[in-house]
Amino acid sequence: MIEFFIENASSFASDIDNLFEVVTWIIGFWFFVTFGTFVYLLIRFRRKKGVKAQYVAGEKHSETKWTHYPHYAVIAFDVAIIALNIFVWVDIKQTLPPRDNMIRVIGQQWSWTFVHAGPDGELDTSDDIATANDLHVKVDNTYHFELQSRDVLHNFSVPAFRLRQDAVPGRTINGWFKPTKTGTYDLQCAEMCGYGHGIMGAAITVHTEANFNETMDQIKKGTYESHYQKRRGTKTEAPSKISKENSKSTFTDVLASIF
Amino acid sequence: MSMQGPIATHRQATGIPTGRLAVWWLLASEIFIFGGLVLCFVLFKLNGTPGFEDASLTSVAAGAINTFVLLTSSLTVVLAHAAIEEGNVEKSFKYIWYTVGFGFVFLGIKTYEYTGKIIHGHIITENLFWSFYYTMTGLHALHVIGGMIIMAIISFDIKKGYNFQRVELIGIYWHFVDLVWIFLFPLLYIANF
Amino acid sequence: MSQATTAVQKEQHSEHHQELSFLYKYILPLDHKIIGMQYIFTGLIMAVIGGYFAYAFRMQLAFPGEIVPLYGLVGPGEYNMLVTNHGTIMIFWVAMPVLIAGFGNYIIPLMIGCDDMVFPRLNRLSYQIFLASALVLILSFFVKGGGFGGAWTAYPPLSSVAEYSLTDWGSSLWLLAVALEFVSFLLGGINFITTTMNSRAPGMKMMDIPIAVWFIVIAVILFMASVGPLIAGAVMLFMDQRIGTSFFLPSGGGDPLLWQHLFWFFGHPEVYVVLLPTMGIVADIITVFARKKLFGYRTVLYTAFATGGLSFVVWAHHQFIAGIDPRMANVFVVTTVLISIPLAEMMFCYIATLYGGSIQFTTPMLWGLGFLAAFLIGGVTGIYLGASAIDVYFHDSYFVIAHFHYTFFPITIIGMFAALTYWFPKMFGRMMNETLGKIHFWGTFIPFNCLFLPLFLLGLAGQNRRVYNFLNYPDLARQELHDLRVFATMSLVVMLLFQFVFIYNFFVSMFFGKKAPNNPWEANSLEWSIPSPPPHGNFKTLPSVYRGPYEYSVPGRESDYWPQNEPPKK
Amino acid sequence: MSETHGHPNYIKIWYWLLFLLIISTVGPMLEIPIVTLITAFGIAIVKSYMVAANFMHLKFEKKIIWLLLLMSICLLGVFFFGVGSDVMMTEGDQWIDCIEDKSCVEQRL
Repeated sequence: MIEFFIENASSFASDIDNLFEVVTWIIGFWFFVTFGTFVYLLIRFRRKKGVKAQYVAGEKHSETKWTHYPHYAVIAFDVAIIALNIFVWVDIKQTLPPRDNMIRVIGQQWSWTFVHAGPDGELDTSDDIATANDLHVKVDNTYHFELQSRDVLHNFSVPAFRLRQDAVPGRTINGWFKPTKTGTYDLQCAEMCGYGHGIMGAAITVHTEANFNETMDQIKKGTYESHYQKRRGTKTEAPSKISKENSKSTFTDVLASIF
Repeated sequence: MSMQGPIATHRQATGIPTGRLAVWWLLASEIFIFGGLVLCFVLFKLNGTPGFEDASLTSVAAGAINTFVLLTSSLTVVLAHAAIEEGNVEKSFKYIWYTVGFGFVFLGIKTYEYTGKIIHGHIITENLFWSFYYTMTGLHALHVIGGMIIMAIISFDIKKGYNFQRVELIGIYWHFVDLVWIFLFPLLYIANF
Repeated sequence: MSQATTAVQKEQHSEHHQELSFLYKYILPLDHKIIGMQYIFTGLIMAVIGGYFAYAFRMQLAFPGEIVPLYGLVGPGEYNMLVTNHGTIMIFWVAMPVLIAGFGNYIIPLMIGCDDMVFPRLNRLSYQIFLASALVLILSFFVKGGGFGGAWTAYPPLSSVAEYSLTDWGSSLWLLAVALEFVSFLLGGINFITTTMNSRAPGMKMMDIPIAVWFIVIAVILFMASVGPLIAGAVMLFMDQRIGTSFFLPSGGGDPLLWQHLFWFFGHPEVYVVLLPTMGIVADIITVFARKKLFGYRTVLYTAFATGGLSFVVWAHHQFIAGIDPRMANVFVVTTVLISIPLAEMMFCYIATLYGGSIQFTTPMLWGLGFLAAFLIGGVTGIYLGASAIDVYFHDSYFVIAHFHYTFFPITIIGMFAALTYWFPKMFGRMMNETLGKIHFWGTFIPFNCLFLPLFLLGLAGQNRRVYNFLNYPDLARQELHDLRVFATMSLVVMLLFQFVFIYNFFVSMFFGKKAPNNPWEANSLEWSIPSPPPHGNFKTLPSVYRGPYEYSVPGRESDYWPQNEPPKK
Repeated sequence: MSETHGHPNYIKIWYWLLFLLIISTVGPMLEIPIVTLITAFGIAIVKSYMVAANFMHLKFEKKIIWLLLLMSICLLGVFFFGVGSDVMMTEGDQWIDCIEDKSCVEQRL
């Protein structure tokens, strides 16, 4: 159901989508049963001349069964939802599958820095490549990320991957994802981080193997044209460049710097 | 202000006088406030946050004397309550003022301690331990001051012959302030491992 | 209590109500009814401010970068300020004062049959502190740097360091206002609990108390038990802001996540704190207008206890992806989904109450039924967010916004209108206009659905909260999504315009409406047995109670209601 | 309450409290952590019970007050363990189950 609105471009996206669908069927059923009963009762028992209301205390078993039996069914469905949910959760957040590559994601007010591990797949070596607001990954590779923050809370959120994780200053948080479709997707900050929170975006580009190497070479040579900028159809200064000094400028100034 | 109050105040469906019931509820909410603060302290301490070894720098003697002072003031306030139950206003008045006096002694020792610490450079921003030290003892001292003011007002009220039940209420509150100190003492002064 | 002190009390106790001057009657009242109305009117004024803020930022989302009529340009910082304070105002300065403090003050003494709150002066003091807190909050919008913009959850380090939030005094005043408001409700809450525990009319047993009173008291107890750690946290955060300690700063050894725990340990019970009063008020309304006894009084009550208890162990579902241990999430998924069990039972009982009734669709009844219908949607969509795996996608998205507006809007706004229209005859002694009331209901209820249903879809499309211009994000700038935003904003504007119908109806009816009889709805509870509006001191002779509050349509009786204070025939 | 009982001997309770205070001050001088723990916090609990029961007359109070206070303490316990299980981990090692891949363990160092 979510695919209708946004692509699912990572390995666990369809798990979440399927879980969403199952839960939708369950609660949709309950919603329509309850709501239908509600509307039916309203119409059936509207005030009519000469018809007196019944006296039902709802304390006897013959009466309470009407609320208790649906209630037991609700419990059964609840258990089902909990069980399914825990399966998916353990898969995507609690376990780290073997990795193919590493990245480090650093949030700060109000831009993202991405450190690509380079060919050796290890961070903090000489072949690391750092970019601002542009993340490049290879399709069908499992990535582990280290999430850090320099100042306040941020949130590394890629809707197309169904991925979301807070970055907490003072903690390094590990997680993983595995892109399955090539293309360029939005990457947002999803935790209130101050003045520029609304424009703390970046682009994540999923490349094929050949394409990826070519882009990395371009970045090293300095001839790379930012996907983030291209995607916005502009080559002006990135919005994340708004510094704290001029942040009190007027709204039009900010707009001008964005567009 | 008139002293009549609504009829509602004088009903006792639970069998507990309204004032006392309200004080217990007040104390229950105070337990959460102090409890929250103390638990945060304990969490940081158990976590081995740097700076918490500074607990050895606090003066156990000053803390112990302060505990003694508060325990004794608890005794005097309960004696004030016992006196008012017997209808002995003069004696009750005297004991209430003993309690206020002990409050002053407590605050005096506290001030002495604060001064010493600040002179040695242990200000509130030095590290988390001192932040907690000043926050917790400061909040406690505010409660002490508040209790002393209320006690002074009540002492003159009972002299004029009304609101006798309030001696018990302020007593319960004062014991609670004492209880908080009983827990702050080992946390901030003794447990320095 | 000793004999001596009891004797003194007895002597002091004599009743004579002299005429009071305007100052003491309306500005510094001791009468619980006037204090209740002070809360309600302050809350309504704050609701206007909150609604105005909502209008300003919704317009910015629909027409980004354009001048908002009646407001001006909404920049990023200002947008943050607007959403933050919209949330804060609507929860702390509208939902709580109107539903708990306002109606709690007004109806508790009337419904339990006594002449006032047990501590009238404490009551007045708590209103004054509340008023001060509202003024401090309003002041915070105008200080240098503007109002606080770090979201109503105020996560540090953003809220604790001025260099990060850029609103130095804005954040401090905001925090001060919230803390004052907590203190006000703690004092008021003690008053409510003590009144209900101690001052019930003779003969009123625990199971004869109207559900509305029960639920307000349970809500107050929940509030009292949850807010303590947050007050401690607020003190710590204030020290971080103003003195420079580092309780929540990692650089000084503190932990930003600690605040989230302190906040949500309060924040989740808070949801039930505002839910329960409305639930109770709606229980009273639907029984009156369906002429039915409440289905399973005890069941409803026990489910409320269960909900309240469970609400203390679910808080971390707001933090599934906040960097907490993922194994911890599993525990909180279980407790979170379990909380749907008592709430579902409560909902079933309410719906079962309608069975066999004689339902009259008056304005208060429409609001009550509207609450049930809308809250049903809010309730079931909560299951998605309680399930941690789905929450990975939906956390902080518009799906969350739509979900909690489907709970908070029915609770706060619909519940408020239900209560206002129901007790209006009692409060002002006049009837409201039914036709205008129904126009207002449909004019609010339909746009409300048109406003928040699209937000579910936007959430599915991955739109995150608190972003002031979605056109910055190519995935979200698609035309069909933007059309949804415009549609939602237009619905909001329509809804706000229909509120003028209410304002007109409210004030015109207050002065020129039809005179209300003592008991216009033919209801059972004690407040309807006295003149409208009730005089100072409420009851001429304090009533005794002989039966529960929901004895409607009792077989063998001529009239279909049976007031609680009517003595049984010998 | 005083209708049904005489009040406890306050002076005697006070002597007991002072005695306990001396123990809790002397205890840590042995410098054995476990003894310090017991004399400091164990005795704090005993002392607070004595003050609450005797001075605050909790002994003679209705059950509902006990329930109220117990509820507060239980909820604080819930709070402590809920928060503790998370806040205790500041090293960023929230991702425990690393399958075969030891590098994520190393990074924690």
